[in-house]
Amino acid sequence: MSQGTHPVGHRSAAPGPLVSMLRVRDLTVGFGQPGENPVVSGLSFDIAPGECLALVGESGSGKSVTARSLIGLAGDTAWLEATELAINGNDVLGLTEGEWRRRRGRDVGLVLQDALVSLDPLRPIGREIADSLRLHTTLDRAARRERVQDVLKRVGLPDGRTRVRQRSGELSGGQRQRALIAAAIALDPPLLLVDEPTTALDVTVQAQILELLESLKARGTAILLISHDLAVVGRIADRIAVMSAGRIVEQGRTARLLAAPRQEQTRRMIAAIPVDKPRGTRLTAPPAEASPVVPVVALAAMPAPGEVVLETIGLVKNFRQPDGTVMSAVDGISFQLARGTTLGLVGESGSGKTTTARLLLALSRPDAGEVRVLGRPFSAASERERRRLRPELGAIYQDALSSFDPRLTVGAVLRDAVRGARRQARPWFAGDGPERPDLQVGRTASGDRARVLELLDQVSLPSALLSRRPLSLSGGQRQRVGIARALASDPQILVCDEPVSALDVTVQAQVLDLLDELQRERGLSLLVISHDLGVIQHVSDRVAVMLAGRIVETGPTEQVFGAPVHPYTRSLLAAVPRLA
Amino acid sequence: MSELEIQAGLGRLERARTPRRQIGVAEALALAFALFLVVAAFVPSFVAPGDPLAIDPLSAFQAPNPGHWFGTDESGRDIFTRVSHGTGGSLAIGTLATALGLGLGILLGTMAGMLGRVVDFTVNRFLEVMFAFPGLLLALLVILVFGPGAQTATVAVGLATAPGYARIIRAQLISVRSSAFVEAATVLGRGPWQILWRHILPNTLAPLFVLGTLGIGQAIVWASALSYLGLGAAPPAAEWGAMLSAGRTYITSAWWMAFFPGLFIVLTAITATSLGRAIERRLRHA
Amino acid sequence: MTDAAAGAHRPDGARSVGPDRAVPRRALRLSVPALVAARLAGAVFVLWAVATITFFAVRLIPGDPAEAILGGPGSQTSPEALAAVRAQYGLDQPVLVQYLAQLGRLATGDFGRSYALRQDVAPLLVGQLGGTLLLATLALVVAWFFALLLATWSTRGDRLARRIGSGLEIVAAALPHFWLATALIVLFSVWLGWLPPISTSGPAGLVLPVLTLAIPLAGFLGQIMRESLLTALESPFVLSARARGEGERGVRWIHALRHASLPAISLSGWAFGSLISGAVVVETIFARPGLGRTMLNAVTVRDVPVVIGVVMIVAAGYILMTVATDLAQWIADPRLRRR
Amino acid sequence: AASPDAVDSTTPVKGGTLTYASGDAEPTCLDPHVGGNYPQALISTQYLESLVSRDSNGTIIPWLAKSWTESPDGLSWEFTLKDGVTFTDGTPLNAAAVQANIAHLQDPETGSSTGYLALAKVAGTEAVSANVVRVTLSEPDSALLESLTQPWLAIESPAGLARGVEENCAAPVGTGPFMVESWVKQDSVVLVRNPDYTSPPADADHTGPAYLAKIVWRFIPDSASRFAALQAGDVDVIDNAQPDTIVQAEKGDSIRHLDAPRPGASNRIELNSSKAPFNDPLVREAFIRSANVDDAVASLFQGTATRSYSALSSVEAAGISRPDLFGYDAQAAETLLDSAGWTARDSAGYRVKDGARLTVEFPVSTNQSIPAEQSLFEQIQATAKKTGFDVVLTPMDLSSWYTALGENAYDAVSAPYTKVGPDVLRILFDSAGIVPAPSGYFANHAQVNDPKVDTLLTEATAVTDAAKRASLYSQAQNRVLEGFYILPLYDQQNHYLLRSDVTGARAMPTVSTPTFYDAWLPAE
Ligand SMILES: Nc1ncnc2c1ncn2[C@@H]1O[C@H](COP(=O)(O)OP(=O)(O)OP(=O)(O)O)[C@@H](O)[C@H]1O
Ligand SMILES: Nc1ncnc2c1ncn2[C@@H]1O[C@H](COP(=O)(O)OP(=O)(O)OP(=O)(O)O)[C@@H](O)[C@H]1O
Ligand SMILES: [Mg+2]
Ligand SMILES: [Mg+2]
Repeated sequence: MSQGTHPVGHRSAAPGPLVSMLRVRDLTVGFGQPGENPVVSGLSFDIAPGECLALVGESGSGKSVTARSLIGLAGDTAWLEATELAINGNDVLGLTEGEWRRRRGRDVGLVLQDALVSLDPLRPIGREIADSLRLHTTLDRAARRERVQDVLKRVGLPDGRTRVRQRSGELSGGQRQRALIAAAIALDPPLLLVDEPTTALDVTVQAQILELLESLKARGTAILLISHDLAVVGRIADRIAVMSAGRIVEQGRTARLLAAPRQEQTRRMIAAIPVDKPRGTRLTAPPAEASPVVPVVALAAMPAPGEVVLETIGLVKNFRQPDGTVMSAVDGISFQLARGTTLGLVGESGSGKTTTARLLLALSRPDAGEVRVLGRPFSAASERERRRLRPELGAIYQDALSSFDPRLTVGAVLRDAVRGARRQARPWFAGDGPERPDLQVGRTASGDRARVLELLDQVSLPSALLSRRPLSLSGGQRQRVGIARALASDPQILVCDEPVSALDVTVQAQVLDLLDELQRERGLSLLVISHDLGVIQHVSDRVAVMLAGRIVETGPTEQVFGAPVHPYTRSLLAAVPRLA
Repeated sequence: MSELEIQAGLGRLERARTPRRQIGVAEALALAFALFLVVAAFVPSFVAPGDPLAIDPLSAFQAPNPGHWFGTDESGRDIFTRVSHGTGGSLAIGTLATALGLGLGILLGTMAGMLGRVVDFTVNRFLEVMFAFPGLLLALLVILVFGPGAQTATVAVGLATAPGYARIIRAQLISVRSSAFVEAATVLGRGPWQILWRHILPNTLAPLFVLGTLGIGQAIVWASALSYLGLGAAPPAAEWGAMLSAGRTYITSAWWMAFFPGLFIVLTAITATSLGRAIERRLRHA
Repeated sequence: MTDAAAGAHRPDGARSVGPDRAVPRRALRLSVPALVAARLAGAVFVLWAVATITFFAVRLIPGDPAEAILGGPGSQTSPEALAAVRAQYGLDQPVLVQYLAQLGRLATGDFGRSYALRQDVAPLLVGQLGGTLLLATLALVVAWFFALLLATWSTRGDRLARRIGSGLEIVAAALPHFWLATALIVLFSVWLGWLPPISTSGPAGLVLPVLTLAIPLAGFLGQIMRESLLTALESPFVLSARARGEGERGVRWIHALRHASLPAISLSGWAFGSLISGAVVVETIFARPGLGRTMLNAVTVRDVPVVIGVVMIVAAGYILMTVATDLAQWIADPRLRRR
Repeated sequence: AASPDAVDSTTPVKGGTLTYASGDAEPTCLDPHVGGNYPQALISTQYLESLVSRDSNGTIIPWLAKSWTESPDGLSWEFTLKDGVTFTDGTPLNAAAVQANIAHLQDPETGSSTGYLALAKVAGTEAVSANVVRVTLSEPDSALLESLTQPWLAIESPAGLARGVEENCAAPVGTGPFMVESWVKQDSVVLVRNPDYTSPPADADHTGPAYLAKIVWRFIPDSASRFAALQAGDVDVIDNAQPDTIVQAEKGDSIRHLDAPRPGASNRIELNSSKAPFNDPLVREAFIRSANVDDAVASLFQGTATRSYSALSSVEAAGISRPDLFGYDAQAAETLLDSAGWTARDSAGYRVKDGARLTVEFPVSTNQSIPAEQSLFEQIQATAKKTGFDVVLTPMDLSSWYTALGENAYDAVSAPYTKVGPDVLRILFDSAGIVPAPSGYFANHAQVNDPKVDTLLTEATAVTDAAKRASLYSQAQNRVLEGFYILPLYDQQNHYLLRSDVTGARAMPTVSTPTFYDAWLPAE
């Protein structure tokens, strides 16, 4: 294709001989001193027109850096080496900034990872989308406007007249993602780099985005799709490249790679996908045993479901909105959690899950209805009375970091929790509830320390972490500390609000396995809240599906997932990405 | 909004951008100057052995020279000696005014942040009213009532800065109080007093150190402004603002008389700002 | 894993986006009419409170106001004259009556009569207002200009430029008006002889006063703009724009500077107050007529009606300024309009 | 620099605007009858005129009155007014006008202080004819003519006065060479030429209207700004010039210095003899001997002021000077204090007696003392400390200062007093001046309560014979000086700096205010 002009709709004709739209050989990128500490090393791959290559790998493996390097935006401090780097047959190694600028948006488009903040919140999206037209074409205003309408229609955001005047803040997450893609494809670049286009989205929206990418592929655009989630990309990628620590460890056609992974890393990633993995299946390889799957034994070890430990009756929570109207975030929710079982609460963003969790933990007061813990009134009690029941109710949060006092070390956090638990082990409850010998251990400082170490051990963390602050820990480690803290009072119930959604799939797998293990060992009752159907399906005995503050469907997991009744549940399930 | 709130906000903003780092050149200089100020404040004769009030009419109006680094004033007093000996007074005014402002700020801020909606509302309205008096105007009003002088200037500056402190403290308190870790402590069954003591107070008060540092520089500048307007400390006291004000009369013939006291005011303000920011960074990264 | 990396996968996308968090800002969450009504009520309240505080504070001033009216202490006043003045100014009434009368007068825009200047306060202050407003407005504009210039320059180049920029800003922000004015006069009037050291009728006389007020303010605004400019320049939406082929200039002017100016806009209410404080000093040094100098003079001769008048006008100005600031923010930042 | 009276010989140019920058406070009223302070005198000299004036030799000369006679008993004076003089509002100057002015000054409603005091002995007025006015006195007043030269007793249009205090304050109407055109508060007063001017004083250089078309009278309180403005050419004349700027100006050619010390009292420190420690003459003398004034004046005023050893200004012919009494002698001071019983010293080195420190409370009015003078006090403080005096300088605004004085809460104070003629001695040292007026004001700050002095001063006012009068005043002065009630410093400083292209400006020999009647600027 010629360099200068760039006719619209250029790829309607079938691609001739198999040319490579993107050709990368031995790409090495790093930051700081050239040659030192590369974060991407020796990457080689090709993408043909109309082909989709998926780059997958855990967080920090260098996927985004690769994408940015391919468009010349690795950053001021970055250095880059490659034996070959060609887009559409043109060498782009060593282009000046000016030359790059002329190519960006025209020869290659990039859709950034953070869709929600990748559109200028102060500019109407119409302008953002028209940017590349303004920069690379001589089209006048009216023509540009027309093109923008076209593109919006293609990404499924019609009624453009008003749409173009909206700003990113007025759009939902999915709409923003589509607007961002629209901005990238406004000039129909033959190569599109898409970085994590679905991470922040609900399953249903996620499905729509993937569809959109497929349609682009059909038009002949070469796509580099980046994700940490194999299940997502499995659907549209022609080939998959698995990255780990800056290198491609395995590359191959999608079906082949998923069916017969050759590398350990790939196998681990596939195993970590919770979707369709039965309850009790380990998502990570157990440290000792070789066999990864021990479902039957695990299930057998589960304590028999017993009495109801946590119960909500007609919970309602209303919020007054800025415009004065009242909206019900939680609108009459009733469910029961039986001892030793897991209840999964699933729903899309904004359906009221977190609000429910806060009501359960009595962090906010219900406008109607009641929460009962171990058969006693909880939400209706005074905070003084409630405090006696609190040790029975642990909580794990999505954002573990902010749930720790920034001044305290891990050791201090856990010591606080242990001491608090001990203080609340009052006599009146001793005869009332189950025996709590563990709480009587260590009325002394050394006893506390022993208990802290025991907790760390339970969540498989080394004691070296005790003097660190949560800020300096990895996400998985933080979440484990959070779990250890919740376990300090040896609770009977754990409320987990999005316990893994901030985590990488592989780390997510570790945490889910840990929760599962703890449940088996201690007969914990779990309430797991998530927007991720895969996670819910994997961990729950029973499932409740929330929509706009109500539970629209509830039942045993197999039943809800196997034979959904409510249309909303069905649409949710249909959208869940699965491995082929 | 007050200068203090802006400074504090900037410190936080900068912290978000700047990763942890070693002591920079600027910080080292600020630290050195701060050290000098402290020594000069407590043992002025160590820095400048002379008598700040000793006159020598025959060597008046000398430009800076090896014998008098900063020159001499109209009565032949050595300006370096006076500036050094004035450090104590100027810092005292700055510190006391800051202490007063901070104290009032803590009182108001804590009341607003802890005592429920009615108090919060009342205090907030009160602060709004105070903010409608630009700082110097409020200080002038105080001086109008209590008459000029160093003490009044201190009180005036303290009162004028208090609303800024109060608002920062209130905001900090509210943000800490509604933070996830306080909720987590509630879920762990911690009582309100325990939470207050263990989490809310330490996290609210830690930034006060930073505020105080930033505030001292600001208070010194304000007090000097009042002295400059003839409403603060009186000559021949070796107070920087008063010296500057006196020196301004001779600005066309003896620029050094106004320049050096002014320089010390500016340097002190810069030092306080840099140190405040540095402490803020360090606190966050500790 | 760093803090930022952890945030990357949050489904709610709740990552802090720099510029708008830069400086605490009052949330604007009401609809426009409700907002206007609330603001109006707030303004009336603040004015009332300011008047009340000033009225009672002024009662604490030692000395007999009647004597002040008759030419200040040291003048030869007869008891009859004092009594006559007390009656004329209502000073013989109970405090509460005087207070209510004062409120009543203020409500009708009657600020009373100056003790020292023998003139009605309202026309006097209206006459002085223009000078101060001109000074403050010009200073604000010039400060914005300097701040923008410095912020854009220092974020363009290398680390050194950044250091120099931030150093200049910190120094500028720390410069007290009274010292800066002196330095400017010595430099530009005495040594170089370029500019008049006092206000003259021509525009040249405005240069130094405006610079005196603008430089420290520019220091503050510049620091804020530079930090938020840097944050904006590193934000994903700027990277997106670059990925579309946007050049350096486009990135700055179309995206980053707008974000950088938001926190600075929100500071303009504060800037107004600081400019008024500065005006007290600047108007005295440069012999400019204006509210600041009037206030200072009134304070030194205890001219109570003028003090109350200035305080009321400044408070009203401050309120107007905060409303204007909010409005400007509301216009500049569409994110405030939804919610 | 050229000497002020070296008038250029070229022909005066008509027209032009002169800008005057005053460092004094802006008057609150442009009518000097109301109140009556120096800032008012400065500006009103340009548009108001008095009945008589004084030449540089101290002789009373005609102005609005072309002649006058005194009755033998000294209780009645007749003034014959110039013919054909009209006020700028068209009102004719006549006997009735003078009567109206005296009545205005004596009316308590006017609130005159200086003029009111000067007319204390005036019992009544009478129009002898249209052009002759008779003033009757309750007792003889040898200072009457001197008083009448002062701008605070200038004659204004009766129609103008009738407009009421408010309007008259904004724009008084006189017979002077200029008229008040407008007044922007806190900024400037604009004066324009009176085209029909006919009444210059006898010592003026020309007749007819003034040369200048306009005077812009600005208020620039900051001395540095004021001088910088003069240097920059933004203003033509400044007053209250600081010593250092005078020295600086005298080095070049572009600025001229006009030194015009004020009449009346010299600048002095008054020692409060009514209470300890200065009720003891030995301690007063010790203080005076311990103060090194000469060195201070030399360093601070850099040659622009001369040391005074007199109670009166050097422009007053009646003043006597006693250098023998006021020399610096630390040794003598020590001896004096020892003999006064202040023998012990405390840890800080101050003298103590009966457990009390030898403290001198010295309130300083910041409005009335120029910075150099405040520095002078600081230097006196420093030298007196060596002898063992603890001088506590307290700068105060005017009203606090008056309050401190009224409460007798001072041991030493310096207060300027400007008045034409030696009669000022009576105001300053007559025991009647100790009793405060209803407002708390009094002028005898040294609280000299000496019947001998009182008698001498009372006699002097009643004597018309010049030689007799001079002798009485000199006796009184000697008594005061020998009693060590005051420490004379120097003349009341009054320095003007003019751009050298301003020709013909001079200071009135009355109270040394500048007059621009003869002044002109070169053509553009
Ligand atoms: N500008 C930069 N300077 C220094 N290091 C960087 C920079 N950008 C990225 N890195 C480092 O490069 C590595 C790869 O980062 P990259 O963003 O490509 O990961 P990723 O695979 O996209 O991860 P994620 O799934 O979390 O998005 C990380 O260790 C990161 O810290
Ligand atoms: N404190 C509050 N004030 C006003 N509205 C609120 C408040 N908390 C939640 N809401 C609203 O209630 C609704 C439910 O919020 P909630 O956080 O429970 O949803 P969620 O299901 O947890 O969503 P997500 O998956 O995004 O976390 C949302 O529309 C939210 O805006
Ligand atoms: Mg990435
Ligand atoms: Mg949620």
